[in-house]
Amino acid sequence: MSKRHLLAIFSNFHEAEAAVKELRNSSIKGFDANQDLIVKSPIEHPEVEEFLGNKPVYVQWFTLCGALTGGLLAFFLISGSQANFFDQVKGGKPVVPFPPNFVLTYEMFILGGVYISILGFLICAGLPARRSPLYSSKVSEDQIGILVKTDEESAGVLKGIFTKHEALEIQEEAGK
Amino acid sequence: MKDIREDIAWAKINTDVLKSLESPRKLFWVIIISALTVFGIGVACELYQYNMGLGVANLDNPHVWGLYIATFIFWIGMSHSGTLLSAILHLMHADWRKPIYRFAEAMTTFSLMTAGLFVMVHLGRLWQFYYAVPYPNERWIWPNFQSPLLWDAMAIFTYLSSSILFLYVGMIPDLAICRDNIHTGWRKKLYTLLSLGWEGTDRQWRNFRVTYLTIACFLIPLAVSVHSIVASDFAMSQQPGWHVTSFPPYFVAGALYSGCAAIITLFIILRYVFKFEEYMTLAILKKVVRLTFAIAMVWTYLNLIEYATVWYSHDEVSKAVLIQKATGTYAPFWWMMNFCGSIVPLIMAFKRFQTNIPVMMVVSLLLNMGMWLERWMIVSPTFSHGYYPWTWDHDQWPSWVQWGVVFGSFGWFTFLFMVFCKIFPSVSMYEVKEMVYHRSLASKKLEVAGMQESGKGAH
Amino acid sequence: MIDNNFDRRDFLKVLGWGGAAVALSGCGNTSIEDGKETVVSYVHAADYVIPGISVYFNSTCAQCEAGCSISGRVREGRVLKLEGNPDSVINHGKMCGLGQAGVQHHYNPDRVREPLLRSGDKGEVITWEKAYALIAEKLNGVSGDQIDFLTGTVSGHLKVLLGNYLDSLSSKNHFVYEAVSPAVQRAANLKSYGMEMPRFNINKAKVVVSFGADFLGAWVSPVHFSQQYAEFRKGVDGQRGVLVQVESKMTLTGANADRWLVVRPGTEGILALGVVNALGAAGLQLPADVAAAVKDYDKERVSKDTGVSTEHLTKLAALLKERTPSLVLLGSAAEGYAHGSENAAAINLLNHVLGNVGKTVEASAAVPYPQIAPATGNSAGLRMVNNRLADGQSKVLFTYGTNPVFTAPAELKFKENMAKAGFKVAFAHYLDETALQADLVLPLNSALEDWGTIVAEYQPDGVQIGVQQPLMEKLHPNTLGMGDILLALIKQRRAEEYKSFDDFYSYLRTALLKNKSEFAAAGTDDDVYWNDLLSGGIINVGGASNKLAGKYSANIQLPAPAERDQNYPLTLIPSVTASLRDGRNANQPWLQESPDPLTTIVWDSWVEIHPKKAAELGIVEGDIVEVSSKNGSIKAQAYLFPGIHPDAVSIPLGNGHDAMGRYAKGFGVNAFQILSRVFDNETGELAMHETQVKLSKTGKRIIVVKEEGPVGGSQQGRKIAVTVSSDQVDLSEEV
Amino acid sequence: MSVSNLLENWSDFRHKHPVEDVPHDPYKWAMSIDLDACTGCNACSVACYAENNLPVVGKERYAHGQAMHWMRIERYWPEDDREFPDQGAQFLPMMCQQCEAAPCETVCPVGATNHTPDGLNSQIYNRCIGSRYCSANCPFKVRYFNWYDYPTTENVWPAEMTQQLNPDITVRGKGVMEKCTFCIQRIRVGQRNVKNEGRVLRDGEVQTACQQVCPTNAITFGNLIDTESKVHQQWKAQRVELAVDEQTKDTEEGGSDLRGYRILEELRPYPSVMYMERVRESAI
Repeated sequence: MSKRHLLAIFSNFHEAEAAVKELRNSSIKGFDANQDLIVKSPIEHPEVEEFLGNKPVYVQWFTLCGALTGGLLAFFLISGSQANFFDQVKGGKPVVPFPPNFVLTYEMFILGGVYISILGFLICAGLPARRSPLYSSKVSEDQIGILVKTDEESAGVLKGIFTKHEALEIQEEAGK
Repeated sequence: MKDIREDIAWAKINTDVLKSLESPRKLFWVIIISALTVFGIGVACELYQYNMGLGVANLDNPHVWGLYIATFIFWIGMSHSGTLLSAILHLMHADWRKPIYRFAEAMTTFSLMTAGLFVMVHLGRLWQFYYAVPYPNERWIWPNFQSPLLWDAMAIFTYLSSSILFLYVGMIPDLAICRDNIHTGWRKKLYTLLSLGWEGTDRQWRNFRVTYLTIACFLIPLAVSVHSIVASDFAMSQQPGWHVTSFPPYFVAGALYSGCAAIITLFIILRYVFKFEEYMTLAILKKVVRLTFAIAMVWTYLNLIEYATVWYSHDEVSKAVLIQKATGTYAPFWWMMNFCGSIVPLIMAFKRFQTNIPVMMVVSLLLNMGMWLERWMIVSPTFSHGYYPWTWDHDQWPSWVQWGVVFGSFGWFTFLFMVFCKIFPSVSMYEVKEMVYHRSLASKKLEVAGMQESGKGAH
Repeated sequence: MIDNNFDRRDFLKVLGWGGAAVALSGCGNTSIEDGKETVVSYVHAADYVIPGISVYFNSTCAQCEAGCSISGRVREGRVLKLEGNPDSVINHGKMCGLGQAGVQHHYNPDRVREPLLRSGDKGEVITWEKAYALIAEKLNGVSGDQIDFLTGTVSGHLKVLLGNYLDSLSSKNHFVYEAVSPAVQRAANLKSYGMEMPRFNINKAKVVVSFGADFLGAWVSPVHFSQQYAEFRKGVDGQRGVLVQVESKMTLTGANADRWLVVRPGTEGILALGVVNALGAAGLQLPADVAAAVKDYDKERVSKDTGVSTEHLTKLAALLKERTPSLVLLGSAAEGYAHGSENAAAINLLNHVLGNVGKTVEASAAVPYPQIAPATGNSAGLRMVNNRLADGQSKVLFTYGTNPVFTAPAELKFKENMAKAGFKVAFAHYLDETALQADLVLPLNSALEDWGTIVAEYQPDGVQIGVQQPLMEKLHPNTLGMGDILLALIKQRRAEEYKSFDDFYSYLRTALLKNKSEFAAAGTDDDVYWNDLLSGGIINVGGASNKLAGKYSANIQLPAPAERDQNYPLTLIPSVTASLRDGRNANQPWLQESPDPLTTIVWDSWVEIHPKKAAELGIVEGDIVEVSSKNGSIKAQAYLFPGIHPDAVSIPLGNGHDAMGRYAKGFGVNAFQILSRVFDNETGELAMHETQVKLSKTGKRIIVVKEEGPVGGSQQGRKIAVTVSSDQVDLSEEV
Repeated sequence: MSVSNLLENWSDFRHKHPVEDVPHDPYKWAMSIDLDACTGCNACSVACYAENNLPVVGKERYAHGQAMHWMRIERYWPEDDREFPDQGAQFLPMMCQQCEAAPCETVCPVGATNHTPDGLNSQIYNRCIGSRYCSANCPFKVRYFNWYDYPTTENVWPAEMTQQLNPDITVRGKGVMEKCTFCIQRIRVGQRNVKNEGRVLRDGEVQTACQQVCPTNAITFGNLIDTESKVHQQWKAQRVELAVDEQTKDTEEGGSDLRGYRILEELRPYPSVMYMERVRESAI
């Protein structure tokens, strides 16, 4: 069944919020507010999460894995290489000394954490991405956009809701 | 006095900042050319030194380190303020950081890149620097992971790459703005590529927020560890005047201190060069100045603690180094450092000077000079007056080659920084918008109690 | 030593039987950088040459007159390092820094490489044939009496050949000149002991009192005496030896003394007699004439004259009386005065009084072949040549092994006088100051390329004849050994007699083999003997037995301490340092960069001033001061030195060359130049310590280039170099 | 594989080798220097130049403190305000102390300086990148850095003089740290020679250049493990032990009649060079 994409631009965050709330409360055929609704905003609005429902973020798990891997890798790389570097003794210390190795383990813990967090961010946020055709540069300036995907026939209903909430403009495009 | 006008139109924010990316003023070119000239002098000195050997720097046995290491610490220290503003203040929700943290972070990145140069310049056999890199090789030869210098290298690498990533991630929404507004030439391609297709969707923002917060959390201990490790270069050694327990916190405080002073300097310069008066307001300057003052007092305390512990200990050798600092060849510099580091900042305690731009410019430069001297006074006197009296060497004076490279590094830093400010928005547009938005919400909340409901999500 | 399990005697035998005149064929004067060198220098290497394995050849050190036997490490045809020959009775395998720098003399880039005909400032390279022809031409019509030979110390077969050459010229004018020599002492010793240089057994003495003899540094045979000193410190009968040094300027030996007694310059003899007096007072039986002679030298007077406290005088006498045998040594600091001979006699008297003669002062063996015994040098030789030159009596002057233009006091005007001779020939290693004044400069082989025998003046055990043999092929093809040159010259006169000798090597070999029966078992094959001799590097002959004969003289007329001249209030002490001596080795960079042990100054000259005097004159370290005597002045950096009498200043000798080479030219000042023309009353030797000077500041100040740091010799209370009093240690349990 | 090797030999790598747990065997090179015998004549220093290809840096560089003497003779004066140093000067030959717990080793970023199994503090010239941290952390300041490229510097080694260079060791270029090695080239030759015979080196078979030349035998060098060696006996007689920071001499009640000590022992580098105090006669 063919789908239609709609992008409504609002000048005001409260209008957009009201529109979203209404969309979530309405039951429109071929439109699931949890999946087919995307809010685009120029700044970060923590409230969005609340009215969009609680969507989980998984970046922290990447962070944890990255940090642990980095730390372990560091310790074994360092200790292993110390044990193999002609078994050379330095300054009357053990071949594999703990306190100095801890420093680099710590650094690599952080390095791994940061790198993998970024990787996680890119994965979770779906970046890099092609820009969707329904995009207005106004969204990066001062306006809020609501992008919805719905069945062809429900498009009118949605447009109605947007217009009701004083959308400045509505772009539409056929899609899958 | 408000930190920022709450009624700035968001579109104006975009225009103002984007304007700073275009058609450079004459002053900009003057700065770029002077920076390149100074950098060129440094390069010439380094080439000469590379060809002749480090002897031309007028280092000697046993005075094997000099300005290179001191300036290295200086640049590393400078980098800490970016982290302070972007990470620590971010966690503390101090939103006045928002107009100024971007350039502070850029400063972090570029001062680290400058510091990295000194590691190289300092080496006797620069062409073999890769021996210090732990690359797998068939002979199983590895660097010595016990060496604080190697920790340094690793810490700088971690810090530099993390800072670049942090700067970059935080800049993605702004890059999208650039992409949306600049439609010509290489810039368009650059911004399109770098913005990664950012559209400001809720999913992107959600992950963005968590990631930014996580990295900020990592960056704080990282920054602390980096300067502790730099302190370890000295504290882990056995030398009098270096083997000091309080060095790691002392170095971190010194780093934040010099970084904040540098922020004041650059704040004033950017405000003037790019006409950012609307964003880099005097109210924010005041806050930065107060923060700097607080850190200055922390540093002063740690500095005095260091003297006191040496003075009251029975470590005669360390005491001799301290006395030598205060009375010997280095005395003028040592007293100057204490003056610049502890007395000059007292000016910042006075309200009327806190927003006096010329005064603050001079003060911030003096503070930085004091902090540079501090590093020199840590490195050199110990060599001049170590454990072994026979090898004492009070006459060592850096040659013009050393001075040339040190000055050259300032040219290099300025060049990188100015180029950055022309290519990337040096004021975070989206965050200024957030700041304006939340502040206006809060004001309204005060004015109209009835608007509680609609302001539900506001801070 | 690295023992590579190769018997080097075997190698040398091969060498000998192979009949090779030179040790090994070398790689010539190419360098690795040029890429001209082959890695293994031989297509057909001799059997004894194994690439990468060093062999050792013995020879004799020619850096000073002590005659230490050396062992040169040779690898791939190059001498790398000089070590001591353990079989030598002089140095027992040890070396000094000066000796080791012999390789730098050999490889010196500034050596003369071609015969040079000089006129004005220019030198023209000529062939040896032309040089010899020129000498023959110039000698033609000159009577023997008009030909002078001025040399440094010569001994061995070279001396024989030189004598023969002079004989062939019917000249008797061989003058031996050493700028720094114990000549006064020789004369005094001859009187006191019946020989110029008896044997001094420092190792058998319990107390050594040295009047300015720097036996650890530069006096007579320092390596030998240093070894004796080590034994002396370990002690006789478990009692550690005590060294007392009496001098006005601290020498290296003074720096190692248990008690360093600073005396007013020139009063060493008074102190010696004072000690004799004190010994008498302490109960030592003195001969009547001695007692009478010293009766005026009571402690108070001696203390007043010399500046040594009565307490120290008493302690010294008590120590000498209690611990016997002792030994009293006499050195340059005591003999360098107009009354040097009297000082020397007074000091030698002490040995007699203490009963040391025969115990710690013993007869040395006489060289059984007087013709090879060393012709020892003194400054009288220079004085005579100088007078002859000034009077125009000398028409042709040969110089060898000496640099009089550098070492003669300016007042003698040697350089000007030398120009009066019609023809001057310098046999030289470097274009030094004297060679520059010569008409013909003949390039010599280095000591490591040359053949010869060396007999040292000081013989500690029997007589050791040092054999000098080449350690490698000549570096420069056109240099020649002094022996070879003399042989060529003598053939100009007596071709028949010397025709069987192709070169000095064959002369030497023939001469030594002639005496084979006296050195080796009867019936030893010539070649076997010769090879043994070369591999040993030394010939030890028992030496003719000898007895001490002289007697002390109690008739010693010591002048009262001189009043200070108001205009020239300070005594100049030209000091002889262990490495530079009289300056002939100044072009060896190891020696220039080896810090002076006491001041730690390198590459320069300096003026030592007592800090008290310096404060009085407002002088600080590094001030360029002008030191003026009646005969000129020199400017040098001041160094505040606590080990010097406040009425004296000291400048080291050896630096201040204006020729010679890149490592010598332009460094420091030449203190010889301002010495006054005062001579010892008896021997006529130049009295080196009789120059009175004044100091004036020039207003210039430099940073002294030295090894010590800004706190000088202070340990800042840290436990670095520790001294302990002898009553607080137990040396008996030590290894 | 490094990690499997690491895990298999874990306990070995955790030993405080060799200071405490594992003694050197069969060699531990050490020295003792008798300051009562040392006359300060500098012969050892010159021998070191000859043996180890040390550059003569010239007056100007010497003035800048860039001299390369691995063995330096220090001269100290008494510090009690006496007018004349009437007990002479005190000389001290100072070279790398080959510390057992060497401060220089831990700090080298590339591991160019290490401890060898025979107890030497080795310096790997071609590994050195010239960070000079080792020198910075050396309490004795006995490490010397090649501030210039001496092999190509005018008048350091003119063409003729290159022929004197010892082929057993290198000539160091610019940017490399160097120091006394206890004449490691001699030790290694000696060790290989006796290896063929299936034995260990005997005392005196290997001499350092400075020891060999010393006219007063003030320097003793040898194997501290070998109970027959002179150096072992001297250490034992002075009751000086390697891995402690306080010797019998320091702790004995009422003073000690021993004279062996190590410099800056309180810093615990455990130097391998024992000095014996200079003695001065009390009766004069």
